[in-house]
Amino acid sequence: MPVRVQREDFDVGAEIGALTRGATDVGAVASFVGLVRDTNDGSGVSEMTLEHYPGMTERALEEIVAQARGRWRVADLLVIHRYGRLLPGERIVLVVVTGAHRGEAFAACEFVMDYLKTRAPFWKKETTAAGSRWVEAREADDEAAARWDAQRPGG
Amino acid sequence: MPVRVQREDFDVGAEIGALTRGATDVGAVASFVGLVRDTNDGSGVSEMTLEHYPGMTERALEEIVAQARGRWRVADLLVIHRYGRLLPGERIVLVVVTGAHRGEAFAACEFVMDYLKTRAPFWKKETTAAGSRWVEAREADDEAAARWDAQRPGG
Amino acid sequence: MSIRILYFAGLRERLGAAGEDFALSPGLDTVGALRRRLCERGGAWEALAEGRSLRMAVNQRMADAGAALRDGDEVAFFPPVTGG
Amino acid sequence: MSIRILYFAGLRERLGAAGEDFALSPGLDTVGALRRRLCERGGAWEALAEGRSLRMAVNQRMADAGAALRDGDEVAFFPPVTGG
Repeated sequence: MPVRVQREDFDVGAEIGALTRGATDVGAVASFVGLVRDTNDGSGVSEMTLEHYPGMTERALEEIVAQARGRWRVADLLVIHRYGRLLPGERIVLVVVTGAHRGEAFAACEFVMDYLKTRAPFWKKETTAAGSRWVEAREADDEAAARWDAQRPGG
Repeated sequence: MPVRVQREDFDVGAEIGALTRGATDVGAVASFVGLVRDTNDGSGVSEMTLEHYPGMTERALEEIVAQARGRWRVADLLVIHRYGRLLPGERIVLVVVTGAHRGEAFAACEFVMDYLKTRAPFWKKETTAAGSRWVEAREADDEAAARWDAQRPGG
Repeated sequence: MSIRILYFAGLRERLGAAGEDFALSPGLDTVGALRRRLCERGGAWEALAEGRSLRMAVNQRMADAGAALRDGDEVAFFPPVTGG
Repeated sequence: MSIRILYFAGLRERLGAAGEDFALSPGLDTVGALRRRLCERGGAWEALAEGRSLRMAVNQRMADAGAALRDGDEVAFFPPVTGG
Protein backbone atom coordinates (compact mmCIF):
# COMPACT_ATOMS: atom_id res chain seq x y z
CA MET A 1 0.00 0.00 0.00
CA PRO A 2 1.56 3.28 -1.08
CA VAL A 3 -0.56 5.30 1.40
CA ARG A 4 -0.95 4.76 5.15
CA VAL A 5 -2.89 6.98 7.54
CA GLN A 6 -2.22 5.94 11.09
CA ARG A 7 -2.02 7.01 14.71
CA GLU A 8 1.29 5.15 15.31
CA ASP A 9 4.81 6.40 14.67
CA PHE A 10 6.85 4.99 11.76
CA ASP A 11 10.49 3.94 11.29
CA VAL A 12 12.08 5.97 8.49
CA GLY A 13 15.05 3.66 7.93
CA ALA A 14 12.88 0.53 7.92
CA GLU A 15 10.39 2.07 5.46
CA ILE A 16 13.14 3.15 3.05
CA GLY A 17 14.76 -0.26 3.42
CA ALA A 18 11.51 -2.09 2.65
CA LEU A 19 10.91 0.06 -0.43
CA THR A 20 14.37 -0.51 -1.90
CA ARG A 21 15.01 -4.12 -0.84
CA GLY A 22 15.66 -6.20 -3.95
CA ALA A 23 14.96 -3.20 -6.21
CA THR A 24 18.43 -3.13 -7.76
CA ASP A 25 17.24 -0.97 -10.65
CA VAL A 26 16.71 1.84 -8.15
CA GLY A 27 19.56 4.35 -7.93
CA ALA A 28 17.84 7.22 -6.14
CA VAL A 29 15.74 7.54 -3.00
CA ALA A 30 14.38 10.96 -2.14
CA SER A 31 12.50 11.30 1.11
CA PHE A 32 10.90 13.83 3.37
CA VAL A 33 10.01 13.70 7.05
CA GLY A 34 7.80 16.36 8.63
CA LEU A 35 8.16 16.93 12.38
CA VAL A 36 6.14 18.83 15.01
CA ARG A 37 7.93 22.10 15.77
CA ASP A 38 7.89 23.60 19.26
CA THR A 39 7.13 27.08 17.92
CA ASN A 40 4.71 28.43 15.33
CA ASP A 41 3.92 32.03 14.47
CA GLY A 42 6.03 33.16 17.41
CA SER A 43 4.28 31.11 20.10
CA GLY A 44 5.61 28.10 21.96
CA VAL A 45 3.72 24.92 21.07
CA SER A 46 3.46 22.27 23.77
CA GLU A 47 1.42 19.75 21.79
CA MET A 48 -0.57 19.28 18.63
CA THR A 49 -3.64 17.29 17.62
CA LEU A 50 -4.15 16.25 14.03
CA GLU A 51 -7.73 15.75 12.92
CA HIS A 52 -8.49 14.10 9.59
CA TYR A 53 -11.37 12.97 7.40
CA PRO A 54 -11.15 9.15 7.40
CA GLY A 55 -11.68 7.72 3.96
CA MET A 56 -11.19 10.96 2.07
CA THR A 57 -7.66 11.27 3.46
CA GLU A 58 -6.55 7.96 1.94
CA ARG A 59 -8.35 8.74 -1.28
CA ALA A 60 -6.77 12.19 -1.60
CA LEU A 61 -3.28 10.83 -0.91
CA GLU A 62 -3.72 8.01 -3.43
CA GLU A 63 -4.84 10.54 -6.01
CA ILE A 64 -1.71 12.64 -5.36
CA VAL A 65 0.51 9.56 -5.67
CA ALA A 66 -1.19 8.67 -8.98
CA GLN A 67 -0.60 12.20 -10.27
CA ALA A 68 3.08 12.01 -9.33
CA ARG A 69 3.37 8.71 -11.21
CA GLY A 70 1.81 10.36 -14.24
CA ARG A 71 4.33 13.21 -14.19
CA TRP A 72 7.61 11.44 -13.44
CA ARG A 73 9.19 8.05 -14.06
CA VAL A 74 9.48 6.70 -10.56
CA ALA A 75 9.68 3.15 -9.26
CA ASP A 76 7.84 3.39 -5.95
CA LEU A 77 6.15 5.96 -3.75
CA LEU A 78 5.18 5.76 -0.11
CA VAL A 79 3.21 8.23 1.98
CA ILE A 80 2.61 7.76 5.71
CA HIS A 81 0.69 10.43 7.60
CA ARG A 82 -0.16 10.31 11.28
CA TYR A 83 -3.17 11.72 13.12
CA GLY A 84 -4.08 12.17 16.78
CA ARG A 85 -2.03 13.79 19.55
CA LEU A 86 1.62 14.60 18.82
CA LEU A 87 4.37 16.29 20.83
CA PRO A 88 7.13 18.60 19.52
CA GLY A 89 9.85 16.60 17.80
CA GLU A 90 7.46 13.78 16.84
CA ARG A 91 7.20 12.64 13.24
CA ILE A 92 4.03 13.65 11.36
CA VAL A 93 4.55 12.60 7.76
CA LEU A 94 6.91 10.54 5.61
CA VAL A 95 7.16 10.63 1.83
CA VAL A 96 9.61 8.33 0.05
CA VAL A 97 10.12 8.18 -3.71
CA THR A 98 12.46 5.73 -5.43
CA GLY A 99 13.57 5.78 -9.04
CA ALA A 100 16.40 5.29 -11.47
CA HIS A 101 17.56 8.92 -11.35
CA ARG A 102 17.62 11.55 -8.67
CA GLY A 103 16.05 14.51 -10.49
CA GLU A 104 12.71 12.80 -10.93
CA ALA A 105 12.75 11.30 -7.43
CA PHE A 106 13.38 14.74 -5.87
CA ALA A 107 10.68 16.41 -7.97
CA ALA A 108 8.06 13.74 -7.26
CA CYS A 109 8.81 13.82 -3.52
CA GLU A 110 8.46 17.59 -3.29
CA PHE A 111 5.33 17.52 -5.47
CA VAL A 112 3.66 14.98 -3.17
CA MET A 113 4.44 17.13 -0.13
CA ASP A 114 3.21 20.35 -1.77
CA TYR A 115 -0.04 18.76 -2.92
CA LEU A 116 -0.56 16.95 0.38
CA LYS A 117 -0.25 20.28 2.20
CA THR A 118 -3.12 21.80 0.22
CA ARG A 119 -5.29 18.81 -0.74
CA ALA A 120 -5.22 16.11 1.93
CA PRO A 121 -7.89 16.68 4.60
CA PHE A 122 -5.82 17.04 7.77
CA TRP A 123 -6.13 19.87 10.27
CA LYS A 124 -3.70 20.80 13.02
CA LYS A 125 -4.75 22.18 16.36
CA GLU A 126 -1.89 23.33 18.53
CA THR A 127 -1.71 24.00 22.24
CA THR A 128 0.19 27.10 23.35
CA ALA A 129 0.46 28.92 26.69
CA ALA A 130 -2.59 30.98 25.58
CA GLY A 131 -4.73 27.90 24.97
CA SER A 132 -5.37 25.83 21.88
CA ARG A 133 -5.93 27.12 18.35
CA TRP A 134 -6.44 25.75 14.87
CA VAL A 135 -3.46 26.32 12.65
CA GLU A 136 -4.21 28.71 9.78
CA ALA A 137 -3.50 27.58 6.23
CA ARG A 138 -0.39 29.28 4.83
CA GLU A 139 -0.43 31.20 1.58
CA ALA A 140 3.11 29.94 0.97
CA ASP A 141 1.69 26.40 0.76
CA ASP A 142 -0.85 27.43 -1.88
CA GLU A 143 1.95 29.06 -3.86
CA ALA A 144 4.17 26.00 -3.56
CA ALA A 145 1.37 23.78 -4.93
CA ALA A 146 0.50 26.24 -7.70
CA ARG A 147 4.09 26.13 -8.98
CA TRP A 148 3.48 22.59 -10.24
CA ASP A 149 0.34 23.55 -12.12
CA ALA A 150 2.40 26.04 -14.09
CA GLN A 151 4.88 23.33 -15.10
CA ARG A 152 4.33 20.87 -17.86
CA PRO A 153 4.35 17.20 -16.83
CA GLY A 154 7.92 15.94 -16.65
CA GLY A 155 9.14 19.45 -15.84
CA MET B 1 31.02 16.43 11.55
CA PRO B 2 28.77 17.28 8.63
CA VAL B 3 30.89 15.24 6.18
CA ARG B 4 31.98 11.61 6.43
CA VAL B 5 33.86 9.64 3.79
CA GLN B 6 34.01 5.99 4.75
CA ARG B 7 34.24 2.43 3.54
CA GLU B 8 31.45 1.23 5.89
CA ASP B 9 27.71 1.28 5.28
CA PHE B 10 25.49 3.74 7.17
CA ASP B 11 22.06 3.55 8.84
CA VAL B 12 19.70 6.07 7.26
CA GLY B 13 17.13 6.06 10.06
CA ALA B 14 19.78 6.37 12.77
CA GLU B 15 21.51 9.26 10.98
CA ILE B 16 18.25 11.18 10.50
CA GLY B 17 17.33 10.45 14.10
CA ALA B 18 20.68 11.74 15.39
CA LEU B 19 20.38 14.93 13.34
CA THR B 20 16.87 15.75 14.55
CA ARG B 21 17.06 14.54 18.17
CA GLY B 22 16.28 17.43 20.48
CA ALA B 23 16.04 19.84 17.55
CA THR B 24 12.39 20.76 18.14
CA ASP B 25 12.68 23.87 15.97
CA VAL B 26 13.13 21.56 12.98
CA GLY B 27 9.96 20.88 10.99
CA ALA B 28 11.43 19.50 7.78
CA VAL B 29 13.95 16.79 6.95
CA ALA B 30 14.80 16.26 3.29
CA SER B 31 17.11 13.40 2.47
CA PHE B 32 18.60 11.51 -0.41
CA VAL B 33 20.10 8.04 -0.62
CA GLY B 34 22.04 6.92 -3.70
CA LEU B 35 22.25 3.18 -4.40
CA VAL B 36 24.29 1.00 -6.75
CA ARG B 37 22.11 0.00 -9.71
CA ASP B 38 22.50 -3.36 -11.39
CA THR B 39 22.37 -1.85 -14.86
CA ASN B 40 24.05 1.17 -16.45
CA ASP B 41 24.03 2.26 -20.09
CA GLY B 42 22.30 -0.98 -21.02
CA SER B 43 24.80 -3.39 -19.43
CA GLY B 44 24.34 -5.51 -16.33
CA VAL B 45 26.58 -4.38 -13.48
CA SER B 46 27.75 -7.07 -11.05
CA GLU B 47 29.84 -4.83 -8.81
CA MET B 48 31.34 -1.39 -8.51
CA THR B 49 34.49 0.09 -7.01
CA LEU B 50 34.56 3.69 -5.88
CA GLU B 51 37.94 5.40 -5.92
CA HIS B 52 38.38 8.78 -4.26
CA TYR B 53 41.00 11.41 -3.51
CA PRO B 54 41.47 11.26 0.27
CA GLY B 55 41.66 14.71 1.79
CA MET B 56 40.29 16.56 -1.21
CA THR B 57 37.06 14.59 -0.99
CA GLU B 58 36.31 15.80 2.52
CA ARG B 59 37.39 19.32 1.63
CA ALA B 60 35.19 19.44 -1.49
CA LEU B 61 32.16 18.12 0.40
CA GLU B 62 32.66 20.61 3.23
CA GLU B 63 32.88 23.41 0.68
CA ILE B 64 29.59 22.27 -0.90
CA VAL B 65 27.92 22.12 2.52
CA ALA B 66 29.16 25.65 3.28
CA GLN B 67 27.76 26.91 -0.02
CA ALA B 68 24.38 25.33 0.74
CA ARG B 69 24.37 27.06 4.13
CA GLY B 70 25.08 30.35 2.40
CA ARG B 71 22.14 29.92 0.03
CA TRP B 72 19.39 28.58 2.29
CA ARG B 73 18.35 28.83 5.92
CA VAL B 74 18.89 25.29 7.10
CA ALA B 75 19.52 23.92 10.58
CA ASP B 76 21.84 20.98 9.86
CA LEU B 77 23.39 19.17 6.91
CA LEU B 78 24.98 15.75 6.77
CA VAL B 79 26.82 14.09 3.88
CA ILE B 80 28.09 10.51 4.05
CA HIS B 81 29.82 9.04 0.99
CA ARG B 82 31.28 5.56 0.76
CA TYR B 83 34.27 4.31 -1.21
CA GLY B 84 35.66 0.86 -2.00
CA ARG B 85 33.88 -2.18 -3.40
CA LEU B 86 30.05 -2.07 -3.55
CA LEU B 87 27.42 -4.47 -4.85
CA PRO B 88 24.12 -3.62 -6.59
CA GLY B 89 21.56 -2.44 -4.07
CA GLU B 90 24.20 -1.15 -1.66
CA ARG B 91 24.06 2.42 -0.39
CA ILE B 92 26.65 4.85 -1.82
CA VAL B 93 25.71 8.26 -0.51
CA LEU B 94 23.43 9.93 2.03
CA VAL B 95 22.53 13.61 2.20
CA VAL B 96 20.25 14.88 4.97
CA VAL B 97 19.15 18.49 5.40
CA THR B 98 17.03 19.72 8.30
CA GLY B 99 15.34 23.07 8.63
CA ALA B 100 12.27 24.95 9.72
CA HIS B 101 10.52 24.73 6.33
CA ARG B 102 10.46 22.13 3.60
CA GLY B 103 11.16 24.27 0.52
CA GLU B 104 14.62 25.25 1.67
CA ALA B 105 15.44 21.76 2.97
CA PHE B 106 14.50 20.19 -0.40
CA ALA B 107 16.47 22.77 -2.38
CA ALA B 108 19.59 22.47 -0.24
CA CYS B 109 19.48 18.66 -0.38
CA GLU B 110 19.20 18.57 -4.17
CA PHE B 111 21.88 21.27 -4.52
CA VAL B 112 24.33 19.25 -2.42
CA MET B 113 23.71 16.15 -4.57
CA ASP B 114 24.06 18.07 -7.85
CA TYR B 115 27.29 19.74 -6.78
CA LEU B 116 28.67 16.55 -5.26
CA LYS B 117 28.09 14.76 -8.58
CA THR B 118 30.26 17.26 -10.46
CA ARG B 119 32.74 18.51 -7.84
CA ALA B 120 33.59 15.80 -5.30
CA PRO B 121 36.53 13.63 -6.44
CA PHE B 122 34.98 10.18 -6.62
CA TRP B 123 35.21 7.83 -9.60
CA LYS B 124 33.13 4.73 -10.24
CA LYS B 125 34.50 1.65 -11.96
CA GLU B 126 31.88 -0.95 -12.71
CA THR B 127 32.21 -4.61 -13.54
CA THR B 128 30.02 -5.97 -16.34
CA ALA B 129 30.03 -9.26 -18.27
CA ALA B 130 32.41 -7.59 -20.76
CA GLY B 131 34.93 -6.68 -18.05
CA SER B 132 35.39 -3.59 -15.95
CA ARG B 133 35.12 0.01 -17.11
CA TRP B 134 35.28 3.48 -15.67
CA VAL B 135 31.89 5.18 -15.60
CA GLU B 136 31.71 8.19 -17.93
CA ALA B 137 30.62 11.52 -16.50
CA ARG B 138 27.08 12.41 -17.57
CA GLU B 139 26.21 15.64 -19.31
CA ALA B 140 22.90 15.61 -17.42
CA ASP B 141 24.86 15.98 -14.18
CA ASP B 142 26.69 19.04 -15.48
CA GLU B 143 23.37 20.54 -16.50
CA ALA B 144 21.81 19.78 -13.12
CA ALA B 145 24.68 21.56 -11.36
CA ALA B 146 24.62 24.50 -13.79
CA ARG B 147 20.93 25.15 -12.99
CA TRP B 148 21.93 26.40 -9.54
CA ASP B 149 24.48 28.85 -10.93
CA ALA B 150 21.70 30.48 -12.93
CA GLN B 151 19.63 30.97 -9.78
CA ARG B 152 20.14 33.73 -7.29
CA PRO B 153 20.94 32.60 -3.74
CA GLY B 154 17.72 31.82 -1.90
CA GLY B 155 16.06 30.91 -5.21
CA MET C 1 -33.74 12.04 -1.29
CA SER C 2 -31.30 12.58 1.56
CA ILE C 3 -27.60 13.14 1.99
CA ARG C 4 -25.07 12.92 4.83
CA ILE C 5 -23.23 16.13 5.75
CA LEU C 6 -19.93 16.17 7.67
CA TYR C 7 -18.14 19.09 9.36
CA PHE C 8 -14.47 19.07 10.35
CA ALA C 9 -11.93 20.87 12.53
CA GLY C 10 -12.65 24.51 13.47
CA LEU C 11 -15.96 24.47 11.62
CA ARG C 12 -17.09 21.33 13.46
CA GLU C 13 -16.28 23.00 16.79
CA ARG C 14 -18.05 26.22 15.84
CA LEU C 15 -21.22 24.43 14.76
CA GLY C 16 -21.07 22.01 17.67
CA ALA C 17 -21.83 19.24 15.17
CA ALA C 18 -19.71 16.65 13.39
CA GLY C 19 -22.44 15.89 10.89
CA GLU C 20 -26.10 15.43 10.15
CA ASP C 21 -28.50 13.72 7.78
CA PHE C 22 -30.16 16.21 5.50
CA ALA C 23 -33.26 15.88 3.28
CA LEU C 24 -32.75 17.38 -0.17
CA SER C 25 -35.69 19.53 -1.22
CA PRO C 26 -36.44 20.15 -4.91
CA GLY C 27 -34.12 22.79 -6.39
CA LEU C 28 -31.47 22.19 -3.76
CA ASP C 29 -29.23 20.33 -6.18
CA THR C 30 -25.70 21.74 -5.81
CA VAL C 31 -23.15 22.02 -3.03
CA GLY C 32 -23.31 25.79 -3.31
CA ALA C 33 -27.10 25.81 -2.83
CA LEU C 34 -26.72 23.52 0.19
CA ARG C 35 -24.12 25.84 1.69
CA ARG C 36 -26.45 28.85 1.29
CA ARG C 37 -29.35 26.92 2.86
CA LEU C 38 -27.24 25.90 5.87
CA CYS C 39 -26.00 29.48 6.27
CA GLU C 40 -29.60 30.71 6.43
CA ARG C 41 -29.97 28.90 9.75
CA GLY C 42 -28.18 31.95 11.20
CA GLY C 43 -26.04 32.19 14.32
CA ALA C 44 -23.05 29.85 14.25
CA TRP C 45 -24.14 28.67 10.79
CA GLU C 46 -23.08 31.97 9.31
CA ALA C 47 -19.61 30.43 9.45
CA LEU C 48 -20.71 28.89 6.14
CA ALA C 49 -21.33 32.30 4.50
CA GLU C 50 -19.96 32.68 1.02
CA GLY C 51 -17.07 34.98 1.94
CA ARG C 52 -15.66 32.47 4.46
CA SER C 53 -12.70 30.42 3.30
CA LEU C 54 -14.13 26.90 3.31
CA ARG C 55 -13.45 23.77 1.30
CA MET C 56 -16.13 21.37 0.16
CA ALA C 57 -16.08 17.70 -0.79
CA VAL C 58 -18.67 15.41 -2.37
CA ASN C 59 -18.18 11.70 -1.81
CA GLN C 60 -14.70 12.34 -0.48
CA ARG C 61 -13.46 14.35 -3.44
CA MET C 62 -12.83 18.09 -3.41
CA ALA C 63 -15.75 19.86 -5.09
CA ASP C 64 -16.70 23.37 -6.06
CA ALA C 65 -20.01 25.19 -5.49
CA GLY C 66 -21.42 23.93 -8.78
CA ALA C 67 -21.00 20.24 -7.94
CA ALA C 68 -24.32 18.35 -8.26
CA LEU C 69 -25.93 16.59 -5.30
CA ARG C 70 -27.56 13.17 -5.58
CA ASP C 71 -29.45 10.95 -3.19
CA GLY C 72 -27.09 9.24 -0.76
CA ASP C 73 -24.16 11.60 -1.31
CA GLU C 74 -21.66 12.33 1.46
CA VAL C 75 -20.96 16.07 1.53
CA ALA C 76 -18.29 17.66 3.71
CA PHE C 77 -17.47 21.25 4.68
CA PHE C 78 -14.14 22.11 6.28
CA PRO C 79 -11.49 24.84 6.62
CA PRO C 80 -8.46 24.89 4.30
CA VAL C 81 -6.31 21.91 5.19
CA THR C 82 -3.15 22.18 7.30
CA GLY C 83 -1.57 18.72 7.37
CA GLY C 84 1.92 17.60 6.45
CA MET D 1 61.40 23.69 -5.87
CA SER D 2 59.42 20.52 -6.10
CA ILE D 3 55.80 19.49 -6.07
CA ARG D 4 53.85 16.29 -5.58
CA ILE D 5 51.67 15.14 -8.49
CA LEU D 6 48.78 12.68 -8.08
CA TYR D 7 46.83 10.77 -10.75
CA PHE D 8 43.45 9.16 -10.19
CA ALA D 9 41.04 6.63 -11.65
CA GLY D 10 41.27 5.91 -15.40
CA LEU D 11 44.17 8.30 -15.80
CA ARG D 12 46.13 6.60 -13.00
CA GLU D 13 45.62 3.22 -14.67
CA ARG D 14 46.60 4.52 -18.08
CA LEU D 15 49.80 6.09 -16.78
CA GLY D 16 50.56 3.15 -14.53
CA ALA D 17 51.37 5.68 -11.80
CA ALA D 18 49.43 6.99 -8.79
CA GLY D 19 51.79 9.94 -8.38
CA GLU D 20 55.31 11.27 -8.50
CA ASP D 21 57.54 13.96 -7.08
CA PHE D 22 58.35 16.55 -9.70
CA ALA D 23 61.06 19.24 -9.77
CA LEU D 24 59.74 22.60 -10.98
CA SER D 25 62.03 24.16 -13.55
CA PRO D 26 62.04 27.94 -14.08
CA GLY D 27 59.11 29.06 -16.21
CA LEU D 28 57.06 26.01 -15.30
CA ASP D 29 54.80 27.97 -12.99
CA THR D 30 51.19 27.06 -13.81
CA VAL D 31 49.11 23.88 -13.81
CA GLY D 32 48.58 24.28 -17.55
CA ALA D 33 52.34 24.46 -18.20
CA LEU D 34 52.87 21.38 -16.04
CA ARG D 35 50.20 19.51 -17.96
CA ARG D 36 51.87 20.34 -21.29
CA ARG D 37 55.27 19.29 -19.96
CA LEU D 38 53.91 15.93 -18.77
CA CYS D 39 52.16 15.39 -22.11
CA GLU D 40 55.48 15.89 -23.91
CA ARG D 41 56.70 12.64 -22.36
CA GLY D 42 54.67 11.01 -25.14
CA GLY D 43 53.10 7.53 -25.18
CA ALA D 44 50.58 7.03 -22.39
CA TRP D 45 51.26 10.60 -21.23
CA GLU D 46 49.42 11.95 -24.22
CA ALA D 47 46.33 11.18 -22.15
CA LEU D 48 47.10 14.59 -20.64
CA ALA D 49 46.82 16.38 -24.01
CA GLU D 50 44.85 19.59 -23.98
CA GLY D 51 41.80 18.25 -25.81
CA ARG D 52 41.27 15.47 -23.27
CA SER D 53 38.57 16.05 -20.68
CA LEU D 54 40.57 16.22 -17.45
CA ARG D 55 40.12 18.00 -14.17
CA MET D 56 42.95 19.53 -12.16
CA ALA D 57 43.38 20.39 -8.51
CA VAL D 58 46.01 22.32 -6.60
CA ASN D 59 46.29 21.62 -2.89
CA GLN D 60 43.02 19.70 -3.01
CA ARG D 61 40.98 22.46 -4.63
CA MET D 62 39.72 22.41 -8.20
CA ALA D 63 41.98 24.61 -10.34
CA ASP D 64 42.11 25.81 -13.92
CA ALA D 65 45.09 25.85 -16.27
CA GLY D 66 46.15 29.30 -15.10
CA ALA D 67 46.54 28.32 -11.44
CA ALA D 68 50.01 29.15 -10.11
CA LEU D 69 52.37 26.48 -8.78
CA ARG D 70 54.52 26.94 -5.70
CA ASP D 71 57.11 24.85 -3.93
CA GLY D 72 55.53 22.00 -1.99
CA ASP D 73 52.18 22.13 -3.80
CA GLU D 74 50.09 19.00 -4.25
CA VAL D 75 48.78 18.90 -7.82
CA ALA D 76 46.27 16.33 -9.06
CA PHE D 77 45.04 15.32 -12.52
CA PHE D 78 41.91 13.18 -12.91
CA PRO D 79 38.91 12.46 -15.17
CA PRO D 80 35.58 14.23 -14.60
CA VAL D 81 34.16 12.91 -11.34
CA THR D 82 31.40 10.29 -11.20
CA GLY D 83 30.51 9.89 -7.53
CA GLY D 84 27.15 10.13 -5.81
